[in-house]
Amino acid sequence: GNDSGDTTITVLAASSLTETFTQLADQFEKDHPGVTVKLSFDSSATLAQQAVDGAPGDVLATADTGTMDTARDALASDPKVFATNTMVLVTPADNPAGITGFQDIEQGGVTYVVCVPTAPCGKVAAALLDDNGVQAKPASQEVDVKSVLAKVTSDEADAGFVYTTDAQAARDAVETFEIPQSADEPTSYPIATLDQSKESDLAQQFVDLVTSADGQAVFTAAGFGTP
Amino acid sequence: MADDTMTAGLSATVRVDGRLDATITADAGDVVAVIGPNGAGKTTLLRALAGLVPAAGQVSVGGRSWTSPPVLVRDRNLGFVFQDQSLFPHLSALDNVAFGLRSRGTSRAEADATARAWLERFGVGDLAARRPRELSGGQAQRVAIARALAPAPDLLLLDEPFAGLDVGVATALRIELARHLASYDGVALLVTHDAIDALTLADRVLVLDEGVVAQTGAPRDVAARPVTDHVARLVGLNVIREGETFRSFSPSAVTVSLGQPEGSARHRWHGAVLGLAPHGDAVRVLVAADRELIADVTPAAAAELGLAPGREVWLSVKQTAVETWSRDPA
Amino acid sequence: MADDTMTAGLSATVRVDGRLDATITADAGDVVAVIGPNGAGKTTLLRALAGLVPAAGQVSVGGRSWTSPPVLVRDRNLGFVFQDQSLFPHLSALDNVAFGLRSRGTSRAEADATARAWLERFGVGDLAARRPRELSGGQAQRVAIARALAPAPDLLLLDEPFAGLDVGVATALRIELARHLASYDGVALLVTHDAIDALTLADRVLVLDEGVVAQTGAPRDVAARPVTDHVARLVGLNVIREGETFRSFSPSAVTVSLGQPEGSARHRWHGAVLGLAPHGDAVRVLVAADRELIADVTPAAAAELGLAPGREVWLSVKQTAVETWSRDPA
Amino acid sequence: MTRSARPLGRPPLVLVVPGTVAAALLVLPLITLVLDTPWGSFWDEVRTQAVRDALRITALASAVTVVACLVLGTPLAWLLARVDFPGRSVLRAAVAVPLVLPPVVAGVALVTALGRHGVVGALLRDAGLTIPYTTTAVVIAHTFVSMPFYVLSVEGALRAGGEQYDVVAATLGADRWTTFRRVTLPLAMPGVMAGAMLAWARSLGEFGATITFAGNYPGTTQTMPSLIYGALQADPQVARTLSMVLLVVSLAILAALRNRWLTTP
Amino acid sequence: MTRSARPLGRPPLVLVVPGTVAAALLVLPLITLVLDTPWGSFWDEVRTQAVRDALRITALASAVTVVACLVLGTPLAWLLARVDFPGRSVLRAAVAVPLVLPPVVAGVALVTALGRHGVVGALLRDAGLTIPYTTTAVVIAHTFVSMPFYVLSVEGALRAGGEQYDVVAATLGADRWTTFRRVTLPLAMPGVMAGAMLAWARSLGEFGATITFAGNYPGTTQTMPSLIYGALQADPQVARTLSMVLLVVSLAILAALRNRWLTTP
Ligand SMILES: Nc1ncnc2c1ncn2[C@@H]1O[C@H](COP(=O)(O)OP(=O)(O)OP(=O)(O)O)[C@@H](O)[C@H]1O
Ligand SMILES: Nc1ncnc2c1ncn2[C@@H]1O[C@H](COP(=O)(O)OP(=O)(O)OP(=O)(O)O)[C@@H](O)[C@H]1O
Ligand code: MOO
Ligand SMILES: [Mg+2]
Ligand SMILES: [Mg+2]
Repeated sequence: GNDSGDTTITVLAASSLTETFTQLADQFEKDHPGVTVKLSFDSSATLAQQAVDGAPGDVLATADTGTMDTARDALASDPKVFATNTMVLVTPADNPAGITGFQDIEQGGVTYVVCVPTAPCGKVAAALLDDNGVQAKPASQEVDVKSVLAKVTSDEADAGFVYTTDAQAARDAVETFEIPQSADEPTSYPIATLDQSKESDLAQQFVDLVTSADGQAVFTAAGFGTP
Repeated sequence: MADDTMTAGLSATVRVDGRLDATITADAGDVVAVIGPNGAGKTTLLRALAGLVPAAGQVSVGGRSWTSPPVLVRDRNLGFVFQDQSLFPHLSALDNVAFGLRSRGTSRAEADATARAWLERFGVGDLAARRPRELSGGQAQRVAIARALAPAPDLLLLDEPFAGLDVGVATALRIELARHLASYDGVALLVTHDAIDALTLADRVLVLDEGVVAQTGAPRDVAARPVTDHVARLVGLNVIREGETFRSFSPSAVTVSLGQPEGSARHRWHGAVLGLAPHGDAVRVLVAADRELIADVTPAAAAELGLAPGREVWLSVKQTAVETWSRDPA
Repeated sequence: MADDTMTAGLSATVRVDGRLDATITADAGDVVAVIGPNGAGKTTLLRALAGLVPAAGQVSVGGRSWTSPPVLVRDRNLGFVFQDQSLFPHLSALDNVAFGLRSRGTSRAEADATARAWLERFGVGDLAARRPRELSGGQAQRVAIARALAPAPDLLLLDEPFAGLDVGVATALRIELARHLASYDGVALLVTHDAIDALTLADRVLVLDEGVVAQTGAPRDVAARPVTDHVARLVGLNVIREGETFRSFSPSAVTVSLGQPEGSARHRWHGAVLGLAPHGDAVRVLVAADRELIADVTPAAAAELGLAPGREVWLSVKQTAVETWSRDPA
Repeated sequence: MTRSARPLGRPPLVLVVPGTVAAALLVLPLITLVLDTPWGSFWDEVRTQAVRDALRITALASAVTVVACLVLGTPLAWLLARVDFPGRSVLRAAVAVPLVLPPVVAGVALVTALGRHGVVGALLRDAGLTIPYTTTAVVIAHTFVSMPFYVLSVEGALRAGGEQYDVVAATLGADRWTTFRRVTLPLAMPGVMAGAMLAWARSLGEFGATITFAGNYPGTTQTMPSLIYGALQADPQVARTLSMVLLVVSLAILAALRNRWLTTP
Repeated sequence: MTRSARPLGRPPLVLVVPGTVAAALLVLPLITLVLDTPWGSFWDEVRTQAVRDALRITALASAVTVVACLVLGTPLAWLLARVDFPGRSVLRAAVAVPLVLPPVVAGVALVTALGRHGVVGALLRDAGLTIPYTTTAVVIAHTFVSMPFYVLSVEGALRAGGEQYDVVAATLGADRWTTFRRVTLPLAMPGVMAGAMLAWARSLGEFGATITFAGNYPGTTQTMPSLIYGALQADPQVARTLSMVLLVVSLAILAALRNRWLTTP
């Protein structure tokens, strides 16, 4: 690579990394004058698919190992897990259904939402519901976790299954409750450089930043777990 | 102006900016022929009476005002034969004719029966199921007339209803129309370019010219003493106007010569031949003098004089062949 | 059949299933009047010649076949005045007339100038900028005729071009058309319901009836010896057909009586009055005998006989007033 | 023989060439999509409960959408085309707005209006009516995004037809409703049919507004497009097969209706 | 006075009531959406580089889409309406298919055809042309999903107009191209305009096919809808503001064009 002049690297990252990666990209640009980091956020599955199809990009970061697997043909380095996440139950700030703990979602009249079972967040939610023997059906299976959060913050649902990081990002908009056994069902966020990268050194440096202590601090602050 | 007059028939004054300013009255049961050159405002007059063109003025029919308060088109109980027929393209001939009956509340069965009877009467009963585009021009015209007559309207507005009809059908329709009009109190306005219609079918003639009423009267009077070139042509007369005095003479009374005529002919004109056309056994010659005049000459005379467009000729007519009159104050 | 004949004029045999089967020939420069009742197939004939209706048969114009190999409509160099005008609604009168010139390659400036001249000639020069919907019926008709004539076509197909025209304009157009046709080798087919057109403008008359050619010939011959009821009506004659023998007599030769006539009248009929209409100074009576007959009587006689629809009467005519002839083998 | 199939001549290259390019652009991706589909698993996919439910809800929502367009959209198009009322041009522009909104935003708009805390939704909820997460919500979302296509298409047809025959009907004594039923509407039929087809097709493909406003629950609010979107996240091959199910079903209906509609003008 | 604004009478309730319901259904969510928008931050949002880029790409893609529709779609509509060729009804149905596809599936179809490993895409790549993930890909995706609306609308208008005047033009010696230019197209203009508007609007709201086929790269392939979708995941308030930007811009254009188009028939 070269550090001279207008160089750009493109990072394909899962939507749940929007805040943290934006922060890290700023950091990276500061550390590497003349380098611009472009971020393309989308769902992990879409990004993995695009990476395989040769979409321009230097780094890929997904929200679960399964999707990273589908992109393995396009990877230039072995994926490294840089963060983990667990699920919590959130309710709207005013908690209209009067939920006091996880068990209350079984109450009649409580409307709760989860992700579709095909999405990473849905797989985890399904496992947790199963582990806890919950019978009540969700009102909706949202396509991604942000849609679940949106349903809760807009008061359309009484409760929803989201990641700890989402709950933390939503701050006062939600009230958060622990889900029993959630620590048994963590998700992992892997990152890798891509074959098509023309700036493989810079790409690797970005991966290094993400996995460095500085990077880990950003994730911890946002509520992620560390591997 | 007839603003406050309410007759049992029709009484109307209508003004359309730049196109029409006409007053018309007719007794119950009358047929009024509306004649005038192309663009005189005949169609505009009919549309204004029907309420289809925004017009100032007033209209009353059968003792009832249609204008104060305004009466909706659909409540005017009129029948309109449009110059372009305007048959509903998606309906069969039968449904076209039944339309007016059904929209005035007649049951389907009854409306169909009545409509069928009208089609039969006009000789197109066997075409009842056809769409307008499967009809010939004259067949469509008959359906359009049947459609306007079927609901027995108070005011019939017929815009050149006999155009495009073959002579047999036109005669039959004239008879049918006369019979129909005789039996009810409605008023019919009949726009026509045909002298026969105006002279035979109408009780009164209204002559329009450039949007104003040039003459009204009994057909025979209008034909004998036309005040517009158009009517003069229609009845085949030469008419010369000087102020409010008119003089007319027949084309056959006109002598055509190459040299300036001498002797007793008091009226003489000089001009170029515009055109020639056979006219019955004679040849009709159109000459551009200080006005356009027509003369009928024998084919032999035409050949002898070498008449052809552009040829300069003299026309003369004897005083005895000229009728002179003044226009009645309108 | 004239399948192999190629004349300098028009030679055609066209068949349209169930609607038409006609052979027509015309010399260069001829005007052929096409007459016949509504629905006879006149419009269909014109459309078939133009190639607008799928038709079997052959057409050749100016010595060139239009059918083997088939010539596209646009390459036929014809002019068509449609019965419903069909002016392009989105173009001004001027652009309508210039259209044919421009699509045949004339420059815009020249086409506009020519088009303007045609509009002037037909008295609608001041309306050049108007769209069709802003024209009166007769004004639109004139634009349609100008549009068809402007490109000087080899074959002119005129479907009731004078319908809706006022008498002055119609006369002027007849003259204009005659002048136009005299100066070039084209053939004109003129569909008309007007005896005047057929008799004065045409070199030949073609009578259509139910899709077949009933009669062709010089106007005068056809008028004198009509073989269809329609032409008889058109020229105001009673015609009686027995096989290939025809007898005709004028309505004024018919005597109307209430009792069975005696004496020398060899031809007599009994029937009910269908209708009455004024006809000039006379009253025209339509009677349903074994066929429909017309009789002209004086108004006084009509009153005296109490003629009214439904009244049973006898009609008789003297042998001396009857003309008898056979149809020429077609 | 004057009988000729093409009396107006052969279509000119200047039209045939771009027309063919357009057709290729539209058709080629479909062909490759069909070729890339794992047809072996087609019938297995079709038989699953989730697909059957989703097909049912999609069919229901698109059918109701078409009915809503006909019943509600037609009068609206007529008002816009024929009646001169104050604010007409503002309303006309407003009706076109849902066309411009990304579907997800359209869903957000519906939530603000009809959601549990929406202006109207709150009222309805007090009256005991909950719309979100029900099949009703799916139908509303579909109607909201599809109806503008219908209204614009029909308004165009009504305007193109003109008022000429309305006027003729009035001279025959017909009131406006009779005129509408017996004259205006039949004459605008090609536009109504084209509009209904556009709205129906748009409804079949809709998922952004639905997933935002109605959620995504199998058996009540999950439509075929939602199901396909979900599958795309997990297994693109399954998603393709599901797309083919939607495609085959709608093509069958299209082929059955379209030619009939368009060839009887 | 016979002068009357409504000679045909007042619009009947049986049309006014459903028309009003339809208008309310379409307009109410928009009003609540507008009311719920944090307008305070409107100008700040409009000024960001991301929004400016996205607006530029959206404007470009929708403009090119309209041009492609006019140039390519019009001939296709004409072929479908006027020329009798074998396979016409199959092509007609095929042209309608992209309407039915959920946009994301449309994107997948484009990938199978024009992607790096796609049938055509591989050929193009050998020729040195890469389409996916470029602004060209955005334009193609927009055209693919929007053109069917245009073609159907224009084909309908061409059919409704009929061949009558084409025939008249032929009798005046005009070849088919001249006839198309001077007669057919001008008479179908209301349909062309309506179709162009539908296609343009559809293109403005498009994101499913774009994000799948072209990706979501700020500055090259990120359109307003993609940006809004992303923002919706992160901060719904920002998403609303962005939606309003898209809405205001397109409404301004709509209002400017629509009334003019529709009122000159
Ligand atoms: N929509 C319009 N806009 C402007 N002028 C018009 C419009 N319609 C008609 N005119 C003009 O108004 C005048 C009167 O037209 P109108 O149709 O009443 O004539 P008309 O007497 O019926 O003629 P015709 O015998 O040819 O049918 C004509 O000069 C015509 O050109
Ligand atoms: N599209 C059609 N389908 C079926 N029959 C038709 C169609 N067009 C015309 N006809 C019928 O063919 C016959 C001939 O029609 P054509 O239009 O040639 O008559 P015409 O001689 O021009 O009559 P007119 O003097 O009334 O214009 C008529 O009986 C008519 O009803
Ligand atoms: O961050 Mo994800 O891929 O939307 O679960
Ligand atoms: Mg008129
Ligand atoms: Mg005819």
